[in-house]
Amino acid sequence: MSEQVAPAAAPPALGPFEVTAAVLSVDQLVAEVATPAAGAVVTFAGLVRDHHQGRRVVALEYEAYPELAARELQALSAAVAAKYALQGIGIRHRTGRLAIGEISVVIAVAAPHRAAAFAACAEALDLLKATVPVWKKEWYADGSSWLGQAAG
Amino acid sequence: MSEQVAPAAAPPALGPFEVTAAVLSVDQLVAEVATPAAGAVVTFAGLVRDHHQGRRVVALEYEAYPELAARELQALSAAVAAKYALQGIGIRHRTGRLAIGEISVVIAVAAPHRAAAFAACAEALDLLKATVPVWKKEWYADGSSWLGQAAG
Amino acid sequence: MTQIAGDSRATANGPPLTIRARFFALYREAAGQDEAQVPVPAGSTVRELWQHLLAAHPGLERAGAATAYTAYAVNGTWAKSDRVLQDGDEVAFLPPVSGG
Amino acid sequence: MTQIAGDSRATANGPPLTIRARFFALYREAAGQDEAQVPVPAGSTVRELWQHLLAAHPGLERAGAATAYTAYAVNGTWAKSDRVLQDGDEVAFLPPVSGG
Repeated sequence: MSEQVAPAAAPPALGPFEVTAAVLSVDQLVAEVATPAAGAVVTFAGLVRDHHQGRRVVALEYEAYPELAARELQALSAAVAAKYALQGIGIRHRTGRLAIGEISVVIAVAAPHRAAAFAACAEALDLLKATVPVWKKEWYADGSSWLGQAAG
Repeated sequence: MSEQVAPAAAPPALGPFEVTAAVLSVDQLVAEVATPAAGAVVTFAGLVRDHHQGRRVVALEYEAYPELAARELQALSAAVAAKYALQGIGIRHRTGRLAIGEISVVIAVAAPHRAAAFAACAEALDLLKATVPVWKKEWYADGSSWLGQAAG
Repeated sequence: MTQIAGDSRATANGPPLTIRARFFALYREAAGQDEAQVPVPAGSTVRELWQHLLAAHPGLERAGAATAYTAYAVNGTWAKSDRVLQDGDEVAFLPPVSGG
Repeated sequence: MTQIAGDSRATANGPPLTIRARFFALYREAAGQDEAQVPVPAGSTVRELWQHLLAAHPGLERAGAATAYTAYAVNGTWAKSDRVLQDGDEVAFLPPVSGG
């Protein structure tokens, strides 16, 4: 007889949650959130685009309140992990000046099955954009602008 | 005045679509599908799980009909790219014997915005599982079994 | 690749054809080989070739009977079971897929 | 870090407090500094400190007026504007976030 194993019921592995000036790797985060019981890892990578609202962008600059940002990433991830019964979730957000095509943020979500992994990753990203104290400045050929500050 | 740019309307970059015995890298595929206009890349990585339907799995073996598999990956990706106005999509599927935790398949989808990227990646995965000629054999401590063959 | 005993009767349709049959995964193991050169009567369909192979290989018949369906490809493209074969065709027999 | 001219009047509530104010992104550039030590009267709230800083820094007032809202954190945790400050508190002023 083969060995019978119970469905995985371990608490989710939370983390890493980091704000960092280092170049981001999707593979690294996938490896960090994966567990032997995980069958699906969905990731989101935000890339620096060369345009925004019709204007050409030459670089992006990200600034964070690092202590609070890491805590917020942890809090939103714990909520998402509980809602979707995840096996792992990790998020890294880059800071500093980034060139076109560089990765600004990576979210990786591990789950036994794919539907939960997709839904959880999308929800974590929505929460990140709404709540985590990180700011983006667009650099143009002739100036720059912080985003998120428009009144009303 | 800053330079005004029109919204990206280039046809999607299709590919790579490969069936390979080589170890898969998410970062590599992200870089291959990204374009300067892409703001979001969603990926799916399938991992070898240590259990299935209550039985402990020690390894997975994948076999493909490589010529037809690559063509099917291309066809389903072209359909998904058109439906979601993607900027890029690529898929690699591994073959051979894989250990627990190894990546069996990677799908990467690039889009201007995140909602399309998530939906397209999930749909590409569903199509892959339904149509692409790849087969999975589970290895247990005491035997093995091809999946997908159960009658009605 | 081995020669499989085929149905080599000449028919009114012309001389027998030689088909390259390919087996994958479960069917490969059941057939004990990944491909075979099979002579079939001119005018044969994919379905007739498959029935012939099942009759010739009890292991393949057991495996085929245990699957929900078998899909076919001729020369690397999906084909229906009523596809009429041409000499030199490559016909692949595909158990239900399970990639991902 | 520089000293910002504060409201150092002693009040019935006790001696003035020294608060570490931190500015980020748009506010950091508008204030011309990323943090400042600010003396405030005992019993002051986060909102009163922010109003004081806006009045003291026209650039910050322009930036603050241009935002949809300002969020506050005290000692690294989100705080409401009516939070009463303690001596030595670190108060961060956060423009609308735009990460991702």
